[in-house]
Amino acid sequence: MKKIEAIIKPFRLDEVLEALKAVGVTGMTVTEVKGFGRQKGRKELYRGAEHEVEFVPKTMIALVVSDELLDQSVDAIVEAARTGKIGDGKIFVSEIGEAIRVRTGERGKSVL
Amino acid sequence: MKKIEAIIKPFRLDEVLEALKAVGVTGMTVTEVKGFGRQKGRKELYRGAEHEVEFVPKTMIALVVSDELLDQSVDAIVEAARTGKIGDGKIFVSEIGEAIRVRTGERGKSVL
Amino acid sequence: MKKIEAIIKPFRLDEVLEALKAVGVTGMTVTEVKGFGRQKGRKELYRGAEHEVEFVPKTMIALVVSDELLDQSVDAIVEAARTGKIGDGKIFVSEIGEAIRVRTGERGKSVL
Amino acid sequence: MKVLFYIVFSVVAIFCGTDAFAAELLSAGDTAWVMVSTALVLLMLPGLALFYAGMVRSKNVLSTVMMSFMAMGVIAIEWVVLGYSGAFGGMGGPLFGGFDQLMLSGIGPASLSGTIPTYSFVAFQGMFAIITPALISGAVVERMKFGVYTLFILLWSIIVYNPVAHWVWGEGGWLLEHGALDFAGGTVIHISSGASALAVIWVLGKRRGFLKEAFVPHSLPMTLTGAGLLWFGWFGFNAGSALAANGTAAMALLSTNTASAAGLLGWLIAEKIKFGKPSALGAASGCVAGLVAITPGAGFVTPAWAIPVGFVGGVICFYAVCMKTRLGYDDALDVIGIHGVGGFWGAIITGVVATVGTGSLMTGDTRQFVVQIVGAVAVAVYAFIVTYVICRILDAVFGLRVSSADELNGLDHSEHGEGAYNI
Amino acid sequence: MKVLFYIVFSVVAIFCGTDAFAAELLSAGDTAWVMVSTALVLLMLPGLALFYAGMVRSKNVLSTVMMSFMAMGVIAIEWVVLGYSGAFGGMGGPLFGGFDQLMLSGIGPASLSGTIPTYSFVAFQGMFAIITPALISGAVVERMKFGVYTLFILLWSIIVYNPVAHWVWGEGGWLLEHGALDFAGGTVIHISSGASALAVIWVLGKRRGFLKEAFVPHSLPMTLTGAGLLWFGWFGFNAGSALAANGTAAMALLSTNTASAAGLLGWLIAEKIKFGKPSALGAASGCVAGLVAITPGAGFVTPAWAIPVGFVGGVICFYAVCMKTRLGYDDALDVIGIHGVGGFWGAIITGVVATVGTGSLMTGDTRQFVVQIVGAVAVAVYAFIVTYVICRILDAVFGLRVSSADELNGLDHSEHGEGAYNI
Amino acid sequence: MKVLFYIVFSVVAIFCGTDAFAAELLSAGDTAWVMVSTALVLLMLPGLALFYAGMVRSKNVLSTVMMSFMAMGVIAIEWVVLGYSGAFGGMGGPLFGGFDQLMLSGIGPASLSGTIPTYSFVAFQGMFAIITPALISGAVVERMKFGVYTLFILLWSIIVYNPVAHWVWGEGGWLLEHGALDFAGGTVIHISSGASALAVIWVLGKRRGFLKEAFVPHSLPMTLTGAGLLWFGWFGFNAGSALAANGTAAMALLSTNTASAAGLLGWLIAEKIKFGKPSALGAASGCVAGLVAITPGAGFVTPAWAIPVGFVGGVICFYAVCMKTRLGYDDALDVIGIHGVGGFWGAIITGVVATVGTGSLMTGDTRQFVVQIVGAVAVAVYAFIVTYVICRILDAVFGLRVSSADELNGLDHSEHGEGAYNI
Ligand SMILES: Nc1ncnc2c1ncn2[C@@H]1O[C@H](COP(=O)(O)OP(=O)(O)O)[C@@H](O)[C@H]1O
Ligand SMILES: Nc1ncnc2c1ncn2[C@@H]1O[C@H](COP(=O)(O)OP(=O)(O)O)[C@@H](O)[C@H]1O
Ligand SMILES: Nc1ncnc2c1ncn2[C@@H]1O[C@H](COP(=O)(O)OP(=O)(O)O)[C@@H](O)[C@H]1O
Repeated sequence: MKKIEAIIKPFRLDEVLEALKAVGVTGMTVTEVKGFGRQKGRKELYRGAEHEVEFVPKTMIALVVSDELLDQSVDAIVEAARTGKIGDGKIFVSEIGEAIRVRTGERGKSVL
Repeated sequence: MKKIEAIIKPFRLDEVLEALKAVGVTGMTVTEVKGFGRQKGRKELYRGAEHEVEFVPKTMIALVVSDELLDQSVDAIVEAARTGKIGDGKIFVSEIGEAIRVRTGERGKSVL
Repeated sequence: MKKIEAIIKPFRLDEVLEALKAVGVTGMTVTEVKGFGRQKGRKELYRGAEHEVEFVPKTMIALVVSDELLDQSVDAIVEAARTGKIGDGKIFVSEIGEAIRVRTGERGKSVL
Repeated sequence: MKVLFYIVFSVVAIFCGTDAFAAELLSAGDTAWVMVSTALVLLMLPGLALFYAGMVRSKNVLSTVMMSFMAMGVIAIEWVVLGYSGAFGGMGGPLFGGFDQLMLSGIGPASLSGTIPTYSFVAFQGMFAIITPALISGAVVERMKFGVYTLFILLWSIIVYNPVAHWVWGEGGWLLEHGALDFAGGTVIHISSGASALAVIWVLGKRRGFLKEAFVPHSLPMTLTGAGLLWFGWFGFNAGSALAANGTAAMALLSTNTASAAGLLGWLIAEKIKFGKPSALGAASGCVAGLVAITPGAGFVTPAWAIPVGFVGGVICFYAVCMKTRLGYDDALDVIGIHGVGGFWGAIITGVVATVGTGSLMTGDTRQFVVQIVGAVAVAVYAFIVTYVICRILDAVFGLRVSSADELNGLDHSEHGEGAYNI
Repeated sequence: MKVLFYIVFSVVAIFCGTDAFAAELLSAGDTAWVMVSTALVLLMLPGLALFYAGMVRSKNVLSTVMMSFMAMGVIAIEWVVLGYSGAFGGMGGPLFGGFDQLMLSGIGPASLSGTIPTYSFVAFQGMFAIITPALISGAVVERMKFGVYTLFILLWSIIVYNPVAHWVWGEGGWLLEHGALDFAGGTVIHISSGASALAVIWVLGKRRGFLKEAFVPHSLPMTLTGAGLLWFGWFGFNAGSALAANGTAAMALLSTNTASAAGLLGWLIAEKIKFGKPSALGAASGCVAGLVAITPGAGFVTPAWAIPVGFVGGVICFYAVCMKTRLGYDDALDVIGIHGVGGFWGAIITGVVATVGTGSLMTGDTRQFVVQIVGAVAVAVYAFIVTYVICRILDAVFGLRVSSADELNGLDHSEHGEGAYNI
Repeated sequence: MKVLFYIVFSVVAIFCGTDAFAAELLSAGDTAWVMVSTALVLLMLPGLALFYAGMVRSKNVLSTVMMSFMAMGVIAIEWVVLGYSGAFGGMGGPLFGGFDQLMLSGIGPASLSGTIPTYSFVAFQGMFAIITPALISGAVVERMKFGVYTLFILLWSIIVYNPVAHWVWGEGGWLLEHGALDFAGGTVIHISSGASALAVIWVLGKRRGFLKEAFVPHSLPMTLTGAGLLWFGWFGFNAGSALAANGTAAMALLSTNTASAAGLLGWLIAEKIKFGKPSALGAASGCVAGLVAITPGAGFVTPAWAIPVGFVGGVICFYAVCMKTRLGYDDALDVIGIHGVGGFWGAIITGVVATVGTGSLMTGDTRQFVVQIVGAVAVAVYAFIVTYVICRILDAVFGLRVSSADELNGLDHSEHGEGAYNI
C-alpha cells in the first residue's frame, strides 16, 4: 500500500475529488494547510503598511491506495490539479505498512 | 519506530486519548481534517436548495511509538474509537527512520 | 528523499522558516495542530469552574528534502525551534519514495 | 406605580370613548422614548442569541441562536393574537386578563395608554413576552428538540407568562393590588424564567458527558458581543419601563448602568479570589447579573444604592453558578444561577433599599419587604409547577430530547440541516 | 399621506420666510424619534453587510462588507451634494426634483419640515438613499469589480433612485399625485433594488461554478447577527417614516414587528414542508421577507392584518428563491427573490388590506389597488431599463467583472489586498 | 454654548430650590433624545472592543475586549462616586469641579439640567468618561497587565479626565470661559486620549517582534462590525451633545454622518494612491477618522462643510498612521494617529469653518481660531505629562508589562485564563 500526499491549490479540490473517484479511489482525507514554496505569498495591506505574507493557503489530500492504483491516482491528481501556474503543488509518495479499519478491525488492502 | 495515523470520529477523541494513555503512550499530535469515504456526507439546506456535503469532519491522530507499543496502541484506538457505524475511520501504520527531541537534541526511542 | 515532520511551538515558526531558508530549503507545508505530551495543557476558567485543557496548540512543519540536506535541515529546525522549555516539540524523519511536481509532471529530487 | 394608574386610567378613558380627551394626553417625547425602548428590547433577542451561542460548542451554534429567533417568531404573533389580552385585557380580575382584546380588537392608532399610544404599550410589553421564554432556552440548549421547544414556549407564554404578567402589572392583578414592586420585570421575567428553567431541565436531563467532558465555549468574542448588546438593550428594558421620558426613566437608566458595572466588578473580584484570574466570560456574566439584580428596582433605587445592588448581585450569582457542578444539575448556560438567583436577589433587595416613590425596609416599611418576598416566591412556585407539568406532557407525547446520535453530531445538523461555519 | 402634506406645507412656509411660524411647530419628541430612526436605518448598513457577508465564501467576506460600507461613503456625500435636491428639491415637477438645494443650500438649523428640523428630514431620507444601492450589492458579490461597483452605485443613485424617490415622495411626484401608497419605501427601495439587481446580473453574468459547486455560507452566525440588526433597524425604517412619534408610528412599529415574525414563520413552515427541516438561514431570510412585505403598508395596515402580509410574504419569497436554481440566473444573495418579489407583494397587498387612513380593496377602493400595481410596475420597469443601460456602458468602458483568476482567489485579496481571517 | 448656559442656569435653579420652576422646563422630547444618546454612546464600548479586538492576534482577543469592558466596569462606578462631582460639581473654579456632589448627593429624579433630568445629564456625561480611557487601551494592547491597566484608568480618569472635562465643559472651566469650542469632545476625549496614549507607550515599550514580524489582524469582519457600531453610536455622541432634540442636534447628526463618509473616502483614496488598493480596514479607519474630525465642530459646522472636514481628516490620519513605522513607536492600534492627530485637526478646523452659532476664521474671528489651538495644546500637554508620571509610578511599583513568556503565549491566557475560540 502506498500513501499519496498531494498539496494542491484549494480551488482544485472538487476537480481532484472527481478525478480520483473516476479511477476508483473510495476514500481520502483532506487538511487545510499553509504552503511555502516558489509561489510567493501576496502583499497585504495593513493600516498604512504593506507586508508580505510568506505562506499561501493550500489543501493537502492524503490517500492510501493499493500499489496497483498508485500510478493512476497520481496521474489523476496531476491532471485535475494542474492550472499551469507556479504553486500548483507537489505529490509525495511513501510506503504504508499496515491499514486497519476501525469499525471491523480488519486489516490490509480491503480496508482502503 | 512506527507512525500510527488514525482517522476517527471527532467525538471519540477523548476516549481514544484515555485508551492510549492507559497503554503508556505519552505523546501524540491531533489535526482537524475532512474525510471522504463510505460514510456519506450530510444534506445541507441553503436557501431554497439542498446540497450534499461530500466531506465529513474527522479527527486525525498521529503518534509515533516504539515497535513494541505498536500493537497495543492500534488495539487501543480500534476499541476506543469504534461505534460500529460506517465512518468509524481507518488506521495507517508506517515506518519512522529517526526521531529527535527539539529541546535536548537527543535522538531515538527515548524521544517518544 | 526524506520527509521531515517537525512539531514545534507556534511562535517559533518564523525563526524556523528563516533557518530553513538559510540552509537552502525551498518548500514546506505547515499545519496547525494540537499536541499532547509532557507539556501540560493550561487551566482554563469557565463560569465558576476550572478545567484542564489537555491539548496545547502546536504547529507542524512538513518538508521533503534530498538525503544530503537532511541533517542540516534537522539541525536548523532544532536550533531555531528550541526555547529550552518542555514542549519544544519533536522531529520525525521518514522515507519518501517519489515526488511529483503537479505543474510539470516531473519527478524526483528536482521537484523539491 | 403611578405609571400603572395612568395606564389604567387612560384605558378606561378610551373605553368610554373619550378620544378627544385622550388625544390631549399624547406626549411625542414619551412616545418616542417608549418606541425606542421597544426597539432596544427587541435587540436583546439577537443579543441573547449571541450571548448564549458563543458559549455552546460549535456544533450547536445555530440551534442555540434559533431558540431566540423562534421566540421572536412565535411569541410576537401570540402576543398580538391573544397574549396582550390575556395579560392586560379584561375587567380586572386578580389572576388573568381577558379575552376582549384578542387580535388587539378595539385598539387603533388613536388609542392611548397614559401619554403614549396603546400600540406602543402593546409593542413594548410584547418584547418582554418574547424575551422571557428565550431566556429559558439557555438551560436546554445542546439537547432539546427544536419543534418541541417551539411548542413549549408557545404553551409556556400562554399559561405561565401571561398570567404572571397580569398578576404584577395588569389592572387588578393580585400582586399589583398588594403593591409588589417590579419596575421592569425582575419577578415577571427573571424569576419566572429561572424557576421554569429548573423545571424543564428536571424533565429534560443532562447533556451527554456533563461533568465528564469540559464543554468549552466555542467563541467568547461572540458571547461578549451579545453581552454588549444586552447591556445596551437593557436601557430600554429598564428605563423604558417608566413609560415616559422623565426623571424616573433617567434615574432608572443611570441606576441600570451603575448596577451593571457593579455586577461586572463583583463577579470579577469573586472570581479573582477563587481562581486567581478575572475572566472575560466572568465580565459578561457579571454585567448580566448586575442588570438582572437592578431590574425590579431600577425606578425605585438611586444610582448610589445601585452599586451594592449590582455588586452583591454579581457576587451571589457567581457563587450560585459555582454550585451547579456541585449539585450536578445541567443548567447549560446558567439560567437558574443568573436569572433565577439574580431575580430573587433583586426582588428582595428592592424591598430593602427602594426609596424613590415607595417605601422599603430602609424607610421602615416592613410590609413592602414582605410583599416582595411573597411575590417572588409565588411566581417561582407557580412557574415551576406549571412548567414541570407542561414538560412532562410534552415529553410523554413527543419526547423533549433529540436522539443520542443527534446530540453527538450536534443539533445544527439534526434540527436545522446546517453547519454554522465553513471557513 | 398626511405626513407628506405637512412636509410640503412647511417647506413652503420656510421658503416664504415664515421662520417664526415654523419654529412654533417644532416638536422635540418627533425630532427625537426621527433622529433615532435615522440612526437605526444607518445601523442597517453594517447589519446588511453582516447579513450578506455571512453568506459568501470566506475569500469574499471583506469585499462583500465593503460594498455596503462604500454605499455609506459615496451616497452619504452624494445626498448632501445633490441627491436631496434631486429627490425633494425643485418646484414640484412630476418626474424630477430640482437643483435649487444643491449642497443643502437654503437649509439651516432653524428650517423645519413638518414638526422636525429639515436637517433631520434630510438625514433620514439620506439613509434610504444609502441603503438601496447597498441592497443591490447582494446580487453581484463575489465577482464584480469594486471600483466599477462604486461608480455604478453613484450613477444609479442619481439616475434611478433620486427620480423614483421623487415620484413617490417628492412634492408633485406623479405617483404621489395619483395617491400611490408607499409608507416606508416598498416601491422606492425594494422594488427598485430588486429590478435593478436583475438588470445588473444580466450584464454581469454568473459566478464561476454556479450550479456546479455548492456556494456554502461561510458563517451563518454572521448572517443571523446581521438579520438581528436589520430587524432592529427596520423599526426606524418603517416607524420612523411616520416622521413623528405618534399613533401612526406606534402602529407601524407594531405591524412591522408582527410581519417580521410572521415572515419568519412562513418561510420556516414552507421550508419544513419542502425539505423537512426549518433552517437558521431560513429564519433570517424569512424575517427579512416579512419586513420587506410590510414596508409599504406599515402605517396603513393594522397589526392583526400584518400577520398574513408577513406570513404570505415569507412563503412567496421562499418559493421565489427556490426558483432561482431552476431559472438559472445567479442572483447571488437573492435580492430579486426577496426584495423584488417581496416588494411587489407588499405594494399590492397594501392595496388590498390597508384600512388605516386610506382605502383599499377591503374598503371597496379599487382605484387604490390599481394605483398600487401601476406604481410597482412603473418603478420596476424604469429601474430595470436604466440600470441595464448603465451597466452595459460601464461594462463596455471598464468591464464589470474581475478576472477569472481573481474570482478564484477571492475578491478580498484582488480588490482590497486583505484576507478576512487570520486565526 | 447655549446649551451650557442652560445647564448652568438650571443647576443654579435647582440649588435655589425652585423645583416647581425647574419642572416646567422638562422636555420629554429632549429627555428621550439624551437618554437614547446615552445608550448609543454606551454601545460604542462594545463597538470599540470589537473594533480593537479584530485587529489583534487571536491570542490577545479577550484581553483587548476586556480593556473596554473594564472601563465600563470601573469608570461607571467612579463617575457616580466622584467623577461627576469632580468634573461638573463645585462652585465654578477654573481648574477642577468640586466635592459637593459625591455619590450624586443632592440630585433626585426631579432635578433638572436645562430641559432634561440631571440624572440624564449625569448618565450621558458618564459615557464620555467611560469611553475615553477605553480609547487609550488601543495603544497598549497585547502587552499591558490587566490589573495595572485597571488601576491606571481609574487614576487617569480622576486626575486627567475629570479636570479636563471641567476645563472645557464645567461651570467656570477656564477653556469654557475663553470660549473654546468643543461640541462633543474632540479635545476632552480625542486629544486627551491620543496624547495620553503616547505617554503610556513611552513607558510601556514596544511589543516583542514589532517591525520584525507582521502583526496581522485576526478578524477584520470583527473590526468592521465594531466600526459599524461606532458609526451608529457616534450619532448619540455628537448629536446627543446638543442636549436637546432640536435643529442643532439635527445638524450635528447630519454633519457627523457626512464627515464620517468623507473620512472613509479620504482614507481610501489616499490608500489607493499609495498602495494601489482601498482596503476594508482603511474604510473602517477612515470612517472613524472622519468621526473624530467632526466631533468638536459637529454642532457648529454645516453638513456641506463637514465634507472637507471629514475628508481631510481621513487623509491626514492615514498619513499619520503611515508614519508610525517610520518613527518606530508601537502605538498598537493607532490611537495617536487617529484620535490624537484627528482630534487636533478637528479642534483647529473648527476654528476655521464653524459658522453656526459661533465665529471662526471664515467669519473673521481670529480669536476663536487661536483659542482652539490653545485649548488643544493645553489639553495635550497636561494629559501627556500627568499620564507619563502616573505610568512611571505604576511601572516602578507593579510593572506595566506582562512577562515575555506571557506575551508570547498571549494575554488571553495569562491575564484571563481563557482562549477566545474553540472552533
Ligand atoms: N519540499 C517540500 N516539502 C513539502 N512541501 C512542499 C515542498 N515544496 C513545496 N511544497 C508545497 O507545495 C506547494 C507548492 O510549491 P511551489 O514551489 O510554490 O510551486 P510548484 O509546485 O508549482 O513548484 C507549496 O506551497 C508547499 O505547500
Ligand atoms: N484510502 C483512504 N486513504 C485515506 N483516508 C481514508 C481512506 N479511506 C477512508 N479514509 C478516511 O477514513 C474515514 C472513514 O472512512 P469510511 O469509508 O467513511 O468509513 P469506514 O472507515 O467505516 O469504512 C474517511 O472519512 C476518510 O477520512
Ligand atoms: N510520540 C509522539 N507522536 C507524535 N507526536 C508527539 C509524540 N510525542 C510528542 N509529540 C508532539 O510533540 C509535542 C511536544 O511534546 P512534549 O512531550 O510536550 O515536549 P518535549 O518535546 O519537550 O518533550 C506534543 O505536544 C505533541 O504534539
